[in-house]
Amino acid sequence: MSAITEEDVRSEAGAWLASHWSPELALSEWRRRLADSGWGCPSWPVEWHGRGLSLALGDVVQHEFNRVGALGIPQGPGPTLAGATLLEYASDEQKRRFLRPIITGEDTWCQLFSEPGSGSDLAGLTTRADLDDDGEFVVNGQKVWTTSAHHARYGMLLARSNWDVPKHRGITYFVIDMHQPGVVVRPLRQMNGHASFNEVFFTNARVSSANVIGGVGNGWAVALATLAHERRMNDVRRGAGPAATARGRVYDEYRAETASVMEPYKWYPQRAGRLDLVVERAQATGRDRDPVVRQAIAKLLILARTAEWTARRARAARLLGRPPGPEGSLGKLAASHIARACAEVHTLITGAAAMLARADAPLDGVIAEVLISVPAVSIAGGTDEIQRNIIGERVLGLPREPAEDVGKPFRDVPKNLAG
Amino acid sequence: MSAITEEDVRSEAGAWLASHWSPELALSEWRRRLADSGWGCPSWPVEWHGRGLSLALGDVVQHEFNRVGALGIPQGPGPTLAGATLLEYASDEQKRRFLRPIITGEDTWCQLFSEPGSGSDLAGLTTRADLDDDGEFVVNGQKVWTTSAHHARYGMLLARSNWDVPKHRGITYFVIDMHQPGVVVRPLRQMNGHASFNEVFFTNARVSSANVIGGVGNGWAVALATLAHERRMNDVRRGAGPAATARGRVYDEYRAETASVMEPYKWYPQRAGRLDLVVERAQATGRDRDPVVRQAIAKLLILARTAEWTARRARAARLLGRPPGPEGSLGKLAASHIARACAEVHTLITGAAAMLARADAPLDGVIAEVLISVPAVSIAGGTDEIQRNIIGERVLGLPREPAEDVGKPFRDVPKNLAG
Amino acid sequence: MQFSFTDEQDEFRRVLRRFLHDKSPPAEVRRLMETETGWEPGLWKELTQTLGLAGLHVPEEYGGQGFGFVELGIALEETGRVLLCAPYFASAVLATSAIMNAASHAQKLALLPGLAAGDSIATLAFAEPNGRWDSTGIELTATPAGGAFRLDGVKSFVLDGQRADLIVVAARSKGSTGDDGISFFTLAGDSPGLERRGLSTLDATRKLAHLEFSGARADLIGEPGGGAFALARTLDAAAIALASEMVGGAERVLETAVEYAKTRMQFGRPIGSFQAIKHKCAELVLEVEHAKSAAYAAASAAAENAEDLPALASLAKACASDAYLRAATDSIQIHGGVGFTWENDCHLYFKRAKSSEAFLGLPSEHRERFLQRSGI
Amino acid sequence: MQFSFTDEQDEFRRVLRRFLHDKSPPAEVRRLMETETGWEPGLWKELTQTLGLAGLHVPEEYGGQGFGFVELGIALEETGRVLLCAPYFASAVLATSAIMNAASHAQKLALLPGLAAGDSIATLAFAEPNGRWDSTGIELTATPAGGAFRLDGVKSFVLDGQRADLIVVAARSKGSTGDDGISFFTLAGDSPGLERRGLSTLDATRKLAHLEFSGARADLIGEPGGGAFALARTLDAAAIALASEMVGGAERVLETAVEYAKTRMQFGRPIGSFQAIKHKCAELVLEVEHAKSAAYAAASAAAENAEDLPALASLAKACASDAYLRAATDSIQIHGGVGFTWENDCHLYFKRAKSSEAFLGLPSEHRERFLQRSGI
Repeated sequence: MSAITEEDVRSEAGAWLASHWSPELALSEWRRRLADSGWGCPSWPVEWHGRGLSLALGDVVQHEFNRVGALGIPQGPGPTLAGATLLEYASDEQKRRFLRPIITGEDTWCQLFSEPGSGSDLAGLTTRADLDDDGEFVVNGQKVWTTSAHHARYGMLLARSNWDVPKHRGITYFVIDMHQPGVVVRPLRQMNGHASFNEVFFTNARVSSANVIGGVGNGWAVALATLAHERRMNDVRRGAGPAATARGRVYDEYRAETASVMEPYKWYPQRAGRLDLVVERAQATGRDRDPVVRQAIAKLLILARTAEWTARRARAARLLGRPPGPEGSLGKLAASHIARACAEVHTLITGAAAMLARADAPLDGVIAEVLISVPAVSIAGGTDEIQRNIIGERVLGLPREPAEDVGKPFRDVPKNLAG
Repeated sequence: MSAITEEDVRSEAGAWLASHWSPELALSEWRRRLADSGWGCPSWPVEWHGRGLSLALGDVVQHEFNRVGALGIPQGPGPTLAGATLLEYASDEQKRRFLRPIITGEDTWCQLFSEPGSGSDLAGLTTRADLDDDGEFVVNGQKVWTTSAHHARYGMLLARSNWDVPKHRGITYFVIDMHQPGVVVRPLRQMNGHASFNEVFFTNARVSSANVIGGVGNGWAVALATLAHERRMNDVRRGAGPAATARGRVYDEYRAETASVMEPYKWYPQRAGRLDLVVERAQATGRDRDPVVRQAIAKLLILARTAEWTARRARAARLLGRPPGPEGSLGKLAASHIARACAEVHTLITGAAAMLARADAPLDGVIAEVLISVPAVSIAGGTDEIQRNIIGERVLGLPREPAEDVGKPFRDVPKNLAG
Repeated sequence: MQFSFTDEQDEFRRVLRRFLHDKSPPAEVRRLMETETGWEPGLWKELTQTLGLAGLHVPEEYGGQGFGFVELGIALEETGRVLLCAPYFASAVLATSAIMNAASHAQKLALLPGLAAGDSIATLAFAEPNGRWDSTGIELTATPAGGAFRLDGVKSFVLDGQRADLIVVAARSKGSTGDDGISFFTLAGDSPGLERRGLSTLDATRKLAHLEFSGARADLIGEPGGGAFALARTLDAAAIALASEMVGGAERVLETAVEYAKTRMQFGRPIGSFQAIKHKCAELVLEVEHAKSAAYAAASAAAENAEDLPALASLAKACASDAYLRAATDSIQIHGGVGFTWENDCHLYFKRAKSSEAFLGLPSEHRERFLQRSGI
Repeated sequence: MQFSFTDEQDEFRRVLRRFLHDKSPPAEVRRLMETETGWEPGLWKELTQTLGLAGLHVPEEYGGQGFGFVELGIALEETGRVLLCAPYFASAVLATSAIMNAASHAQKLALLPGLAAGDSIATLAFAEPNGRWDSTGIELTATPAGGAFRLDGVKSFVLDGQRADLIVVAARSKGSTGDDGISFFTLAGDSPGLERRGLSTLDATRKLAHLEFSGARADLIGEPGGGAFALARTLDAAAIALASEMVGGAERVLETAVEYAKTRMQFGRPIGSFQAIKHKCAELVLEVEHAKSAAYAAASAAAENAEDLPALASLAKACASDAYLRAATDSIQIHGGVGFTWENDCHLYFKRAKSSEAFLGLPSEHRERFLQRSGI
């Protein structure tokens, strides 16, 4: 087969869009067309709703879609996490059952990894999956920090199926049906008042052996794949783009879908510190004339700009196919420093009004929300401490700490009481 | 025996001083009188050159001495470290041999604990002491950070006499004669140009079994006693006081002795950061008008004052016989923060001239010496990291890390190559 | 300066700690902070009538207990530990200090006994929407009107201002600036010409109000136009009291983090055995102990009316603010995800710390004042 | 802005790194720093004649290699890594930039080829004992005298000023202030009326001199009185060059600390396995990578003569200073006692970092300038 060029892809995608895309379609009909044609997931294999293109050529397709304003497959954990993981680890039978409704948006998914007792130490999870006499697994335990669990059809569930082997080896990865009596989803309120996440309780919930992904006891390897996709997704999370204002039935339906998926993330800009507001607030309040405030602003701007440049250096190296330098792993830790510095500077600028909230506070409470959301940045998605371990060990090659918990049966590892 | 009162002690000491003290004595004669009478070490036992008084009554004696300008026993590691340790752990025969010349100043001592390969991990020392057929120990290895080793008569030596037991149990504490061919002392130059310490090399040096203190293999317990005395000494190290200018033969001889003992410490004020110079330098340079510099000065002054008050709270609690709070362990870490902040503020104040040294630099090089001496504060006498471990474990009761190196023969513990 | 507490002071602390432990547990704090008033009259009665807390530092001749600022500091440290929801700071610290500093003997006799007994709840309205915490921020005017005065202007950030029975107001004569023309006035909280509105606050345990005065009639206390020194003194007392409250909270939130670090297991061991956590806790001990020393030194200076009281008040405010915010922030971090949840108590302390950082002036402002007041 | 180096630039770096690794090992740095001159003529010849380093960014028409600021930045990063003892910064950066910015075509033709070839070593004398790093600090006067000028005044902190063959001097006309009346002049280092004295320096690898001008005769370069912009440009170039040099040193001293942490055993394990050390190293990577990004961005802006060059020059200087000092300080800490000894190399980097912090202006000054130059 001769190599496909960018131009080939561009013209083929353009031709297909010209004959299939219309803003007046029902969103469900458009998504069916995407799934049938493979243009929705161009880098997926041809046999699984894709076109088998490279990631770079996938970007070309995306570009063509953007050019005509055509919408893509749904956002959220379904395609990016579940889809990508299933492609890698699921059996053909499982792929047949699960992949297409992910692309069409019929089924939404959630991720059931973290537990109250296992945060940084994800592999220390204690939700149990016990095989019963009927060949089904019975699940008991609790998950937490789950986004959108309340409207998900399926969950990617990590549970411990064997307690007599070391921690990483007793974990199985399941696709669990969320619509069953043994699964209870409760919203989890955060300190900033939002409830973006859920707790999920399993009480004799059931999952068929046919829904084990990647084999019993092999769940850790599958989970690592999902986590890798999650990190990539965090790199590229975007808003609705031009679709935010465009007209047409498909856009209306898409906006409704997006609003629901994105609802949990609406405080994320505040969590990141709202760097964008710093200089204008300083100038508006006159605090930009205080040399002490100016030093703090300058430190913050320098930190933010150098972090951005560092990320761009890493991307440039990747694009040139050079070995990734240390820059790549640093963004998360830098974001944490930036957010914290933002909160400090916003406080310096805001003064007494930092005691207020909501409508009584500056910018209708946005600054207040920054102050009480920023503490999440250094925890969510891996604490600063874990990031420093990763940088120390994987980037610098420093030796790991002696492990107390690997190499012996998980049953014998000291752990938190289930709670 | 009825309780001795403060007044008893005051009048007895006063009477003895009236008949025995004279500024025109030879220092050696005065020290002999102190040793004979027990007034030199009032809190030592009566049978060992002391008067068996409590520490509080010892302070009363000191006060009487100060009142008439009478000198005390020598400063330095002899009485405070060696003397105190020997009192606790030596046999009577050893006490007879060693204690009196310590008090009279005839013998000076040095401490041979730290090694190039064992800094924070003192018990990981690898200097070896092997018993030979004559019942003498043969010592090979290297010590470092030894003060005044070049003129010491005796060394308090920690060496490993057994490699087949866990690290803390194979160590023996010796009194070694420094005047022998197998002991070579070399000055060790520091980054600030001073050479306050020595390296000491042992090549088949010999020490008699009669000089083992506290029993073979029991050296760690004895060493802990020395270290506890060292911490106490650091609390109370003083200058020469009124003796600095007083007239009389005994004072002249004392000043010569003190100058020699104190020589290694002459950069210590710079190491601590010279807080005393901050405000006057800021005012002299006009940098006290810069709001950014003012914030830095205020932070530093607040840190220093609160650290001082915290130390005084700890002392007040001790004097009241109350259980020591967390304040006591914090001074060393606070001193490290203060020194570092001093260096930053001195740099802010000094500006371009911070590039200069010695006669070309501010205050004849004192500020430059601060800048290049301050890094020692967070290392010497226990690094900041070790202090944080101590505070975390002993003050807060946080659990220790899993230990890789205890509970197995030291021979099998990974260690630095001798160097 | 006093570097240790007396046995009586330690005993007072023990009694109060036990009382507050029983009466102001986190569940009660959470209940009260969601109410509009923000406190429970029954508990206030116990605090004031059983424990005499509101009159602790009020001289006996005015119905108080006649203790000094050291005892007041202990009380605030303990209320700060439990995030007590009560108008204690507003009434017993702010309003009572203002009256003690500004009023005549006769006025004190008239006003203080009711406050000391807790029968009446007062607050001090001094800051305004400009957010400045000294006399230069005062724009509200007082104009003589028929033997009393009429007040016109706006006060903001008024602690418990929406529910206080009595409002002490710092105002200025028309046309005056700076320290000149400052006087104190009192009026009932429900006076005509005074409109009160509760503000949404970052910290739900600290209720603040916005007060609009449109010709409200008020009585002068003290000498007309001579209130600047009393205001400065009152703000110094408030800063020291706030520092005491903050160190109580800081110490408690640190204890919580340490307790959690001892029991929370990850990777088969308590997280407090990891140096990342252990060393963070160690640095917090240092900072919190330093802040306690600062608060104690300042309270001691206030008790002795020492010359360096103003400098130490600013020192203590700056130092305690930084320590509290760091302790609360790090405590969330040590708790990890659960520390960011509503159900965990970390955020209550964090918000209190964040709000206290701004209340009465930011640490950087107080550092500058500390230097100026130290003659530097 | 350029976010990756070209293959040619990477190759240039590799060649230079290998060369400097061989020719400027720590033992050689230690030998040269104890000499009065501070460099080795033989090595200077190799650097300039074999590698063409002194003319790297000089246009070919003036005898240089015609590369841009990105290549100059690479060179300085590499010299910074090894603490190269050579008059490279003085001659190739400071003096050469001043001439390129200030001189006429004819003057460039006369002056630059010798500098680019390394035959002549120059420096720039601009700062004075007042320690200010901009035109306001210039008090030394230039007075017309028989077709040339006479210089009167004092220069200080003059890099390699005691041994330079040619001194470029920034001076002002009598009675002028600020940016007005600034001109550049050249004179031979051994001119009559110029007394030179080596200064004792904190960092022995950075030789500084004190220069007293008493009617020394000098030649004007460029337009009389119009040198302020050229001076500002030159100082921006110097700040970026210094930032490049600093990030080279910072990266190297961090590498040293990491290497030590991997091999040094305490408590039966490498110290780098302890979180206290590991996390310190991780934060250093972040800070050093950020500083590298800043230096690269600024060099790229200089290469493109971008509008934000002045802002980025100050940004890079501030950022690289902080990163270098922290890396060097923490490296000593990670090394423990041995890191404080003379025989260990940590202190060479530490002193370089400390001296670089003050050279061309403190980080706080550059942060302020960064904001001003960014229009904030």
